[in-house]
Amino acid sequence: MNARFRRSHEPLFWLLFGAGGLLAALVLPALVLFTGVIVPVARGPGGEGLLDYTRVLGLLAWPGARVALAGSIALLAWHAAHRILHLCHDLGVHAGRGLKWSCYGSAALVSLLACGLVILLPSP
Amino acid sequence: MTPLPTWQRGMRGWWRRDPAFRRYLLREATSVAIGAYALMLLAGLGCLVAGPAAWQRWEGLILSPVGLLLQAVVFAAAVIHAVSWFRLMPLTIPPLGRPGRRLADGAIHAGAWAASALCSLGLLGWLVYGA
Amino acid sequence: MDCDLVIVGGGGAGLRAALAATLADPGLDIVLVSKVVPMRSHTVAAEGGAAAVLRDDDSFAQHFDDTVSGGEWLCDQRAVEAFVAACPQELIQLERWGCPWSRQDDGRVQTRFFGGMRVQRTWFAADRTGFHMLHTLFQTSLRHPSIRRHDEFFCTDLLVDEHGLAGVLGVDIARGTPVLYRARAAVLATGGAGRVYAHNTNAGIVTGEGMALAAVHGVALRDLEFVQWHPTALPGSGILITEGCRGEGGLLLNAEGRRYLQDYDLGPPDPWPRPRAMELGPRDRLSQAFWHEDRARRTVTTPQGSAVLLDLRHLGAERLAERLPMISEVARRFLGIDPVTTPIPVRPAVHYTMGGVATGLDGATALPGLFAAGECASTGIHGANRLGSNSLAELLVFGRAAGEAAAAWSRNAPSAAGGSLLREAQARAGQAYALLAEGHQAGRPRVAELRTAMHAAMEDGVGIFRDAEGMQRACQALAELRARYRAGVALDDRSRSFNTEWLAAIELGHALQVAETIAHAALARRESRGAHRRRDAWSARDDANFLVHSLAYCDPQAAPRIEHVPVTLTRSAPGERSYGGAGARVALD
Amino acid sequence: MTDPETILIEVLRWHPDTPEAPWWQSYEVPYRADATLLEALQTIKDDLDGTLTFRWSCRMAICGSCGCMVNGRPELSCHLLLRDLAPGPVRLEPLAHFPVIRDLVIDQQDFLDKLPAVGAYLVPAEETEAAAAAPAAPSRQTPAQMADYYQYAQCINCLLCYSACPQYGLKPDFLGPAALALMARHDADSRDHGQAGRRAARDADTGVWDCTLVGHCTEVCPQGVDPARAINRNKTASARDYVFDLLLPGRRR
Ligand SMILES: Cc1cc2nc3c(=O)[nH]c(=O)nc-3n(C[C@H](O)[C@H](O)[C@H](O)COP(=O)(O)OP(=O)(O)OC[C@H]3O[C@@H](n4cnc5c(N)ncnc54)[C@H](O)[C@@H]3O)c2cc1C
Ligand code: SF4
Ligand code: F3S
Ligand code: FES
Repeated sequence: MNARFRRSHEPLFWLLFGAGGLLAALVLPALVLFTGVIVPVARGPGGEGLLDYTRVLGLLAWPGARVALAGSIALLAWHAAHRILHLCHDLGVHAGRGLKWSCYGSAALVSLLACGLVILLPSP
Repeated sequence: MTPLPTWQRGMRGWWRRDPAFRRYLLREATSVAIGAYALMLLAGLGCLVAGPAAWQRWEGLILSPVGLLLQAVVFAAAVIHAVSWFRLMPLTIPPLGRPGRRLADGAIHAGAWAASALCSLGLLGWLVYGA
Repeated sequence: MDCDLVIVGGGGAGLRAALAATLADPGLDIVLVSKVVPMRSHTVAAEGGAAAVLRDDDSFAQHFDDTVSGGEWLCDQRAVEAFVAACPQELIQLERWGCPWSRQDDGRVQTRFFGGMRVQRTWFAADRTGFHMLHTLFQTSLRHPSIRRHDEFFCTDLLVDEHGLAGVLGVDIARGTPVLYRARAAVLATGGAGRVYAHNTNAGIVTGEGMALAAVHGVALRDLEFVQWHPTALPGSGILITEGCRGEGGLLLNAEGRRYLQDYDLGPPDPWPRPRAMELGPRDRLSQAFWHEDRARRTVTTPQGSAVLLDLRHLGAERLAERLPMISEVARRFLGIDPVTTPIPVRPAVHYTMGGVATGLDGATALPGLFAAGECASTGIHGANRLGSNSLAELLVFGRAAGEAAAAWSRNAPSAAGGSLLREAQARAGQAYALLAEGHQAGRPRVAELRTAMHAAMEDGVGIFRDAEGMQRACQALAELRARYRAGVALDDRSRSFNTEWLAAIELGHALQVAETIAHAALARRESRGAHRRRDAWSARDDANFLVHSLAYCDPQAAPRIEHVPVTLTRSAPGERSYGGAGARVALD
Repeated sequence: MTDPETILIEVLRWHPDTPEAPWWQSYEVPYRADATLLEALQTIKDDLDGTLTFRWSCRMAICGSCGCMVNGRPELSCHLLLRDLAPGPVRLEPLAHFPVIRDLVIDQQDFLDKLPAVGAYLVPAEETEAAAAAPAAPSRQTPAQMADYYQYAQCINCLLCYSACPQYGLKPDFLGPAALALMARHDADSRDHGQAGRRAARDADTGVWDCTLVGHCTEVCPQGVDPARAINRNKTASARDYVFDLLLPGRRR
């Protein structure tokens, strides 16, 4: 009965998808709330904002924060790539090799870029 | 034996059959918004590296009407995502606790939402009052 | 198609036989033919449980006594001895194969009371015992590729030559093409014949073919006059409300709220429980009591006929959910009532055929190579009235015996017959196809019309209480119906693919044969015993003349011939069959 | 509201003799509030049109024969009351995703073949013949241990969940909800020793990984089996094994 079944590599992608999904469920609403509502509303008396260049660099001075930012971007990308791939399939777009490579390829690219960029971040 | 003659119906437009399918597709489609947001963050990171001018352009972009609209969509998607994710969570994790005293779904839901609240508050606190 | 052994029927008995045969002889090529996918078989609907001696306060002797007195001494005592001794082994085997028997807190198997049993002897899997047993057997059969399943193949006839059984004829239902299985051994496990009555608890497939298939070839049908009415079925649909309800403490009340069974020698009305008394009395007595209550107009009226009330309210929501979940759901869904707060209206419905193809202890029939097991067979263990939960145990015990015996037989049997068999097969298959070809001719009755007439004849003449006049009326009516059937039925559907109207017509032919046999066997029994109750001059038991089995020999063209042969007694001399006060009270645990 | 006299039942029909032309046929059936949809179909078969073809057997929601699409949703026809469908019309189609043999009769062979493939049977401990032939006593299993698989053991193989699962429609090789729930049922039984044999089917693409947690399977299941849970818990288990096998080469296979 075993001959008919080949082991799937889906677990790898599923774990990344799951991690991204969990992250999104835990903090994404709050994060969007911050960038989309709190930032525009909460201007200081001198017009200084929560997203001022130096302040943001300051926040990211802590290496842990950098890792978290890059990690978050990467995981969200993997989450999205995985679901979009399946969504295409669900909608009748045949999920051949090409589609698979482009979805997961983009996610990998985003991850690489995110990692590279946080390393290049100037210190405040 | 001759193969049985049968009629195979296709799957075209299957989501029209049941509202549950459309809810499912909506849930899956949240990933598009989430992906877009990830790209937005990535772009911001790039601008941050490129220097203050680039950063300011990025900030202007996300605070522009278009940027805000996009974020409104992302926010809605994130909420739908979180609600469905936590609702389905008990189905995906192995049974917790000992035989006969398994953790109930309700406890898992409550735990998940509590964790979400905690993380969100922590994150917001750091973003607003940090540094 | 050639094989070593054909098993006709994928219910509990058929699957157990197939497993036994393949375990006994793994090299055997076995084909399991069933007109429905095995898990759709009627065994799936059995609710209450299966009997086997398990507890320390129980013994084979007690199981024997309950069974023999329950069957009013018409049981073949040698068969009962073998049966009770083999039950525990079989239920344990099923446990090993994965059956989820309900358990006590410490992990031991739980047992419950059942009607006519003096000890908690009935193993159960909530109220879905048959379901779990059948699925366990089916799933276990998946491990044995030597059992080739032909699901949705309908057997229409047997083929016989000078050595005995030579093959089985069938129809591939989906394609409508004929199939010949050439084999020297076959086990009939086709289930009962409850559907010859209108109001019954049986699945739609329980139409009695197996009995008729054997009878056509001269094999005797034994004790067919004993038809069991189950006292608690839903009015109208006949959906069963398991005896397990009463095993758990359910009460039967008439329209006045009285536990009326105390008026029928089943009392006293203890709070509960007194085994073999009141609601825990045997089915024949309870159904007969209903009949009297109904005549005395002490029943409640429902849109679907009169009924008494099964009261489960005092058991409480928790116990109902744990022990009787399916019944609770059935009541909610089909009646819109919640048994936690409202009693369930119930009335008797035909449930079980005690008689069947006469077999020995190994399932062998008089036709060499043909074996039978399960409800279609009569090993003689049920006598004049089957006790609840003996049937599921019987499927296993005698399914296994028949499977092993048939395996052994097929090894030593003469090789398959040649060309003459093929011609015979073609001729016989032709009969079934003629029905199809001629079905369009005008003026013929529809299947449903004849079926309804058969139901009416049976309910009228061969009911819970019988008299000579009524039975004669039924014999007459059934003979006429058979003549009309032979003259042809009208079919709307004359295509081959999955033609269920045609199959129903074939089933009807067999059912009419069985129905007529029941009526004649009943008429010939001039006494009252167990489920066979007469209101005329023969309303008493007559051991002097009728401690005998009936044997019916069928004739395709004429009425069946009935003979009587003595019952085998070993340990228990016929005695008073008493229920009620005689049983001692026990503490429940 | 007074009860209607009749109710209109529309059936999507197909016959292999005219394969190009499925058609809708309407039947006007006497209405009784407490009649089931199956009884209405039987009335059609008996009195109006003997060619209408459908499966049924137990008429009490336990044999799993009578599934069909009722107004677009998979249901057991014996389990639906006309009172819940009034005033109609009621649209009946064969169960979605399965090849149709005729009218409401679908080809269930694919599912039947998948049962042995997932190892949907208990593998007892002792396999020596003597012990298997004559077990002396039932093994013990506490109600708490039973609770871990009991729900999955309630599956009546009615296939409604397959008709509810678009992934099965899109990928017919997907082992599907009921088969995978039965896999989980046996894995979770304290008496079972067959887990290793079920791994390959579980870990394949066509095993748990073709499920995208649509979840409709669980919603339509008439027995509360919850296949979605069975499958998705097994995803976690399968992923765990994948990682371990990756990190500890030689652990398995
Ligand atoms: C509602 C209900 C509840 C019951 N509860 C209990 C209980 O609690 N305890 C108990 O001991 N007993 C109980 N019984 C009785 C018991 O369930 C039956 O006696 C038993 O299941 C019969 O099993 P079987 O294997 O002989 O036949 P079935 O399970 O009826 O199987 C018959 C098989 O034969 C096949 N078949 C028939 N004709 C043909 C043909 N012409 N060609 C091919 N295949 C054919 C069918 O497809 C089917 O697979 C109950 C019965 C009913 C009706
Ligand atoms: S899981 Fe539920 S819906 Fe699916 S086959 Fe089993 S009982 Fe039917
Ligand atoms: S509907 Fe299908 S996709 Fe999974 S959760 Fe159920 S099997
Ligand atoms: S007829 Fe058996 S489930 Fe509906």
